Amino acid sequence: MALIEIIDLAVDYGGNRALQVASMSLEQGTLTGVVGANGAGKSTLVNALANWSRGDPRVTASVKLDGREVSHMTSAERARLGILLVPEGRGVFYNMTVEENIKAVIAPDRNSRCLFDRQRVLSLFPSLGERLGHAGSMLSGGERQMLALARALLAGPRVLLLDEPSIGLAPKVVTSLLATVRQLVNEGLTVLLVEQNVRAAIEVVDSLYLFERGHIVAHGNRDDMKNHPKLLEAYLGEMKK
Amino acid sequence: MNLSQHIVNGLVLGHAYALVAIGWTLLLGVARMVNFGHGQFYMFGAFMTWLAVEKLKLPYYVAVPFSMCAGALIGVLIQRVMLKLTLKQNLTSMMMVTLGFGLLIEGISGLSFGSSPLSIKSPLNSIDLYFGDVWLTGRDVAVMAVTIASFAVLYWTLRFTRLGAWVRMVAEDPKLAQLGGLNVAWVYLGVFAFEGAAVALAAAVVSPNLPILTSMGFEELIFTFVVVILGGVGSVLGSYVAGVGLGIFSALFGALVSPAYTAAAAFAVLTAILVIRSAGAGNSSRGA
Amino acid sequence: MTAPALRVESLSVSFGSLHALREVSWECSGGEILGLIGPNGAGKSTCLEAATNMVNRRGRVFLNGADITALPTWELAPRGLRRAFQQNAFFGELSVLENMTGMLIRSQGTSLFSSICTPWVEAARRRASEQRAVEILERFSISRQYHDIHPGKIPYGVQRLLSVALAYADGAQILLLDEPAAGLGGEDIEQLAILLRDLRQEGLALVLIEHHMDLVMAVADRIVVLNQGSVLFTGRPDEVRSDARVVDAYLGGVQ
Amino acid sequence: MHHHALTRWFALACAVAAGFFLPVLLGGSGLVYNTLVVIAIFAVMAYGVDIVWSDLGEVSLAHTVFFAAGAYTSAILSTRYGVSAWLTLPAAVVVSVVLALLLGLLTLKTREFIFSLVTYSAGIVCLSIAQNWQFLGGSDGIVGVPPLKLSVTSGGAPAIGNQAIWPYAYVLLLLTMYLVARFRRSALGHAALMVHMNQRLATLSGIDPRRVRLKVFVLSAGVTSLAGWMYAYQRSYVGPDLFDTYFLVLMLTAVVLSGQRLLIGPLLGTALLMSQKAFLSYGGYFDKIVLGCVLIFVLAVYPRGLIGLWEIASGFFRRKKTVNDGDPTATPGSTPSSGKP
Amino acid sequence: QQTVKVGVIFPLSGGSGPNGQATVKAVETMAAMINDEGGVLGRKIQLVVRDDESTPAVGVARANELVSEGVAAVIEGWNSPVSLAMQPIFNRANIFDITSNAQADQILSGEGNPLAVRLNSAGSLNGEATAQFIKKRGYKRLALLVQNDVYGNGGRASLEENLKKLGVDYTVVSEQKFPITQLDFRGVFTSVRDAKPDAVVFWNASTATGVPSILTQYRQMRMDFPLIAAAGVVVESTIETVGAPANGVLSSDFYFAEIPPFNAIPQNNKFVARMKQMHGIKPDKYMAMGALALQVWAKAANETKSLSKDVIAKRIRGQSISDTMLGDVKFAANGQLLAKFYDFTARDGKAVILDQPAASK
Ligand SMILES: Nc1ncnc2c1ncn2[C@@H]1O[C@H](COP(=O)(O)OP(=O)(O)OP(=O)(O)O)[C@@H](O)[C@H]1O
Ligand SMILES: Nc1ncnc2c1ncn2[C@@H]1O[C@H](COP(=O)(O)OP(=O)(O)OP(=O)(O)O)[C@@H](O)[C@H]1O
Ligand SMILES: [Mg+2]
Ligand SMILES: [Mg+2]
Repeated sequence: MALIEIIDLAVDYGGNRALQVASMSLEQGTLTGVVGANGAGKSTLVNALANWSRGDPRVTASVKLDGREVSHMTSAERARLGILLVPEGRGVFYNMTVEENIKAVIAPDRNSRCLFDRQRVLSLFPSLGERLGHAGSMLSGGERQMLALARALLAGPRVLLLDEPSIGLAPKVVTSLLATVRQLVNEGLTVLLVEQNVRAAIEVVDSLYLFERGHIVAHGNRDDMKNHPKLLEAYLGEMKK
Repeated sequence: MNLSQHIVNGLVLGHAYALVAIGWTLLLGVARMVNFGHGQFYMFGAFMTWLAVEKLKLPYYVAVPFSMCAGALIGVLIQRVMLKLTLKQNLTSMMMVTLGFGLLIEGISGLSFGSSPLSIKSPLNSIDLYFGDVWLTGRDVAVMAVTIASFAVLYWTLRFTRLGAWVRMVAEDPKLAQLGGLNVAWVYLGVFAFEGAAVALAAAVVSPNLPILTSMGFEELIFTFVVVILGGVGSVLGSYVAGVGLGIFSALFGALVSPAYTAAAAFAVLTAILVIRSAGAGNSSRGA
Repeated sequence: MTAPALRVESLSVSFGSLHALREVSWECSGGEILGLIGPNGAGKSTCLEAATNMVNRRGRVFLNGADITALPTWELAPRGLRRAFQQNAFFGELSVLENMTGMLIRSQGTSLFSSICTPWVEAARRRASEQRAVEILERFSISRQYHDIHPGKIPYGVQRLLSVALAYADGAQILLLDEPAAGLGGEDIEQLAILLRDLRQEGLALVLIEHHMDLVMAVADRIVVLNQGSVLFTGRPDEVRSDARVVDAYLGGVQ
Repeated sequence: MHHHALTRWFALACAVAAGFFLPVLLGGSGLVYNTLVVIAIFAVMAYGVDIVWSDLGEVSLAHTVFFAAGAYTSAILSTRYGVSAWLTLPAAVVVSVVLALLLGLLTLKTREFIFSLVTYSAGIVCLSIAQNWQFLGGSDGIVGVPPLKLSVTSGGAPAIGNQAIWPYAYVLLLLTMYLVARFRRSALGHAALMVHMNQRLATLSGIDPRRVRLKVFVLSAGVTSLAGWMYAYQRSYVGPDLFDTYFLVLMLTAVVLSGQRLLIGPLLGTALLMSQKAFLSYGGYFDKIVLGCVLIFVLAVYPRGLIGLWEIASGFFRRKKTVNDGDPTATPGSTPSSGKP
Repeated sequence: QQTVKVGVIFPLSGGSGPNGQATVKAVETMAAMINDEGGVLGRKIQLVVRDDESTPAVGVARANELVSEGVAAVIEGWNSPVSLAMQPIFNRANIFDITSNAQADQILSGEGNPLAVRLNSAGSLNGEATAQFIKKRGYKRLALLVQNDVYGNGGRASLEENLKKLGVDYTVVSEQKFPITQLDFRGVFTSVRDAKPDAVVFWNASTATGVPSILTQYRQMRMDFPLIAAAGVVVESTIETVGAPANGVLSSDFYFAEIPPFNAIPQNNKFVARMKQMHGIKPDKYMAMGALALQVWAKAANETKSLSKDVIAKRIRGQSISDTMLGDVKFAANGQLLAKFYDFTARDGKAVILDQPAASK
């Protein structure tokens, strides 16, 4: 059965509906992609799964983590269960050093889940190892994304929700980052990946959802989606000179 | 003149300042919160001690933890009421709400304890120690010892345990801290419990030997403010040094110039230091 | 030939021990889009900080040939040198429209004195500047539905456009943009590209920091590649793609 | 639309007229007059703080100094040199503006708590100067300030007693409110707000933050000194207590009580506080409890309390605000603008 | 038959609250006594009590309340600034206003109230009493602890003036100024000890906290120079509340409840008895001044058959009133009560008169 099951998810911001999903599910050990134009509701989706937001949305949904209802739980409780979100934008603490950012992570309740320890993570992101003493505010965009990801991994994820991790990253870093994510998935992690950079994302995902104005308009495994007309014209096409 | 005695007086005074301010050090310095009821917390702690000693007939050494518990309780209570505000991290209204609680505490204790001065009988007060021509009481020694101990504990906790990191996470970005699985509300409550207990401890140790009034407390707030900011917001050791420095300055200024203008002089110096320091701070980029 | 709109000469910035910029020089003329790319932490944003005198830096900055190194930041906007931040920066509690009118006060605001003595004049000027603000916003295709809500609550794509619009405000000669396309996708990028092109048409000098290669390659006339604080390469887009060092340091893999 | 504007002006006019006759409507007893006069004066005092706090986002604790400066200036000039009120007015303003200029330059680079603390220490220092300088009457202050005499002709009766002062106080209040309203419409007002919400962006739009801060601070000092000027005549005694926490707490609470950047706010706050003290006061402790509870309730339990009520009552005093806007006391800029790295 | 309203304004809360409350009790007692004897102009006295919170602004508000209440006279005055702020209001409202305790000279300057009357002795009177005291005991090297405000500095000035007048060749070996808020005098005493004075004189108006602190800390630090409280600083109640540490403190004052010659004054004995019966406390000088204020006003009113401010004020200022708590009392032309001082000290928690009248007026 699916690790995460979402039924009748609806999110409103001050009365107007931002997201409406009848049902969606994530299989254990798969990498699911979510793409869509700006304002399509991608962040809203992952935030809703973590029951988290910087705004104040009204969320109604039934979310199950392998069979267990978690809808009533706060974001903190869900995090401790292993539903870990790496949010859009600011994901690290600026006033704390990389070292402290890492140290402050709350290890999971059940060690069985903890497939990442400090060494492991630092070997994944060597550039962090070199900057342990630097304050989060001093990191450049890329370094921050890595740190955010590292914190999520250390917290012992069962499901990892990545909201546009590639933003502001150099193309080279993007490819390696996505490669890393793919590798983690192959090791049994479950990941929901929100991406604008479809061309890069489509290479690594197992299946892909396409959102428009808060609704799923297309869904399928990688190969089907690769030549899905909507994607082709909006995202995978060449840019006009 | 007996300089050494003046310096000892200064040391005692300074440690008292530092001890009263330790709660705020954590509050403003680390957790980015404020409590303008601080002075009334102090007053409350003192009267709890008095209550325990004079009315409940508890020994002084039991009265101290008693008033600490009372202080912690008040702290938690207040934080609970304004949790929403705290989560918004809206310092301005936090300031006014805590001010409100201060007034409330003062009003209630005024009605219940009256406005006559009371005094706490502490066995430490009757212990006199003489080193050459320098004189100090057991209470003075206690003040210094407790201060040093408390600062050591706080410093160690913030530096070497996760607690410190958590408090700072919450201080910087509560929303993000939640994503780390942290129960933000608990951290806030904890911080205020510490503030309450710490200031009560300060009151219990410092206030014996001086008359206590329900209307006192304002100076405590101000000097706390001075100590924390002078020490450089966020630095525990800084606060300690600032407190002791302030004490010695006051004592020596009182001895060499005049006790009449100590406060004014202290604030003048403070202004100078702050202005110079902030003038140094250039425009920092990043994280607009 | 006339002096370039903006020229920076051997800019150096260091944060403590870290040298974020080392002797970086480049120039950008009117009607040109200069792409500024490079790995994360290469010093691109710092370049803009330095050019607009928002960090302590060494080196010199020239505006149309005039040395403006010593000018404080707030003197630059009136001279037509404007920029947008990598981080979305707005006046959080003001509506989108008020954000824009705010950026216009230097030219369209009313002095306290005349606001007191001749309120009707103030009212007229206010209406005028709101009119102007609406025009600017719509020119940057920020539709009216967003004008009255907080910037934080409009879709991210629109937010990026807004920060470009705020930077441009009532006209600029040189516009420095820091990753305007970050987090944009599909149509939004197309739209941005169009916008950039016709700003260039106007004769603006545009400096564009971007990690979004499609965009840069599509619109940039020249590209400067920074790496570890110093210039690695300068040239036309097609040259950049084929330069081994750039591919190795930045683009990576197969492009 | 246009018709609407017309009705607004009409309503405004009515409100102003009603305000003037308020003491009569309330029975016109000496107590009523006194209360309303001090409300008017203290409100003016509070507006000074309001400008700095709401628009510049800094909490100045030095405004008691400007208040006292205004009062002392007019007291000294009128008692010792028999200067007329027409001249003490500008003198009072000038003195406090100069003080503000000095303090403003001093605190130019300080922010938030540092700013508050420095301004507070300025207050302390000035207090102890006032207490010790015989020229300022020392700790006992200056007695025998003559009643306010603002007749245009050389003749005309002095305003003895609150009933006579009321018209002046009321006019002063109206002028102040007009000034504040116009300030918020002026370039300076907008600039202040921008510097407050996002200094970097403001700077890039061509605003010099320090100039703005200084200007606004000085302006606010001038406003507050007006209150001091009239208070000296109304109380006819000026003492170091003017620097005291009583006035400090009063102006701060008055501003925060009914939310910020709301023109009527400080007046509303002052009115509430003073009326409570005057009409349902049961001694110092009780008043403290009441004030405390009000603060807690308004801010913590029901943040949109007074504002909410006020909005229901009427909307048109309000500065143009945006739709579905957060709670009024929220410090602008504290809301993280949704940013991606 | 209606009553005569008399306003009473003292600090009832905050630091000086206790003094104010006690003084009000004394006034109530006196009101009861007067009412038993037929009241004023055949009408009963009804007190209207208000709390000035030691804050001029509040005092002013309260004063206006009393005016609206239509009081015939007002007894006020603990903190000088508060009195100074309230005077003009009663003056404008043409209400007779008598200041019981506040000591500022300006109260009698006539600017706030041309017809002021004040009971508690102030400035020069106290200075003279203390000077006499010092002369008699031949202290030469003086250490002066001066509360740094008009009260303290003024008192100190008039002391030196009077010492010179009396031809005492003294030297001030140590002068310590301190703010009224000061509670910790260790530094001060440390300096004083170095100066080795014959005697230490101190002025401190904070009777509730400051004075007890000085007395206790002085003993605690084992200071063994004679400690002289300037006239009027230490009263019986202070001695009794402070207890043992107060023993040995020297001062002079002009009212004591139960020691000769005061226990020979019938009115005083009645008052003290009634005070104990009504409130169970022994009145001290401050309380007595409150009561005396009411008594003096009542007598003047009854004699002149009038409640008019001018009439009563004229009857009191520069005149004498007979058969009061202090026997027959004289008033100076400026409205100041002229009192007779007695030197006293504290022995096992009680005030003891040392010898016969010091300053005789
Ligand atoms: N805090 C908020 N208040 C009001 N509306 C909001 C808020 N946050 C998002 N919205 C609205 O919800 C819709 C979906 O926003 P969301 O951020 O999920 O889009 P997205 O797919 O993540 O876009 P992007 O790719 O730019 O991140 C948008 O129309 C946006 O305007
Ligand atoms: N205020 C600062 N204090 C200390 N170091 C800083 C500061 N700002 C930037 N840096 C460092 O300077 C280097 C350059 O930063 P910069 O932001 O210019 O990189 P960038 O090229 O913009 O990277 P990105 O493409 O990720 O935004 C980085 O290594 C960063 O850590
Ligand atoms: Mg998003
Ligand atoms: Mg950058």
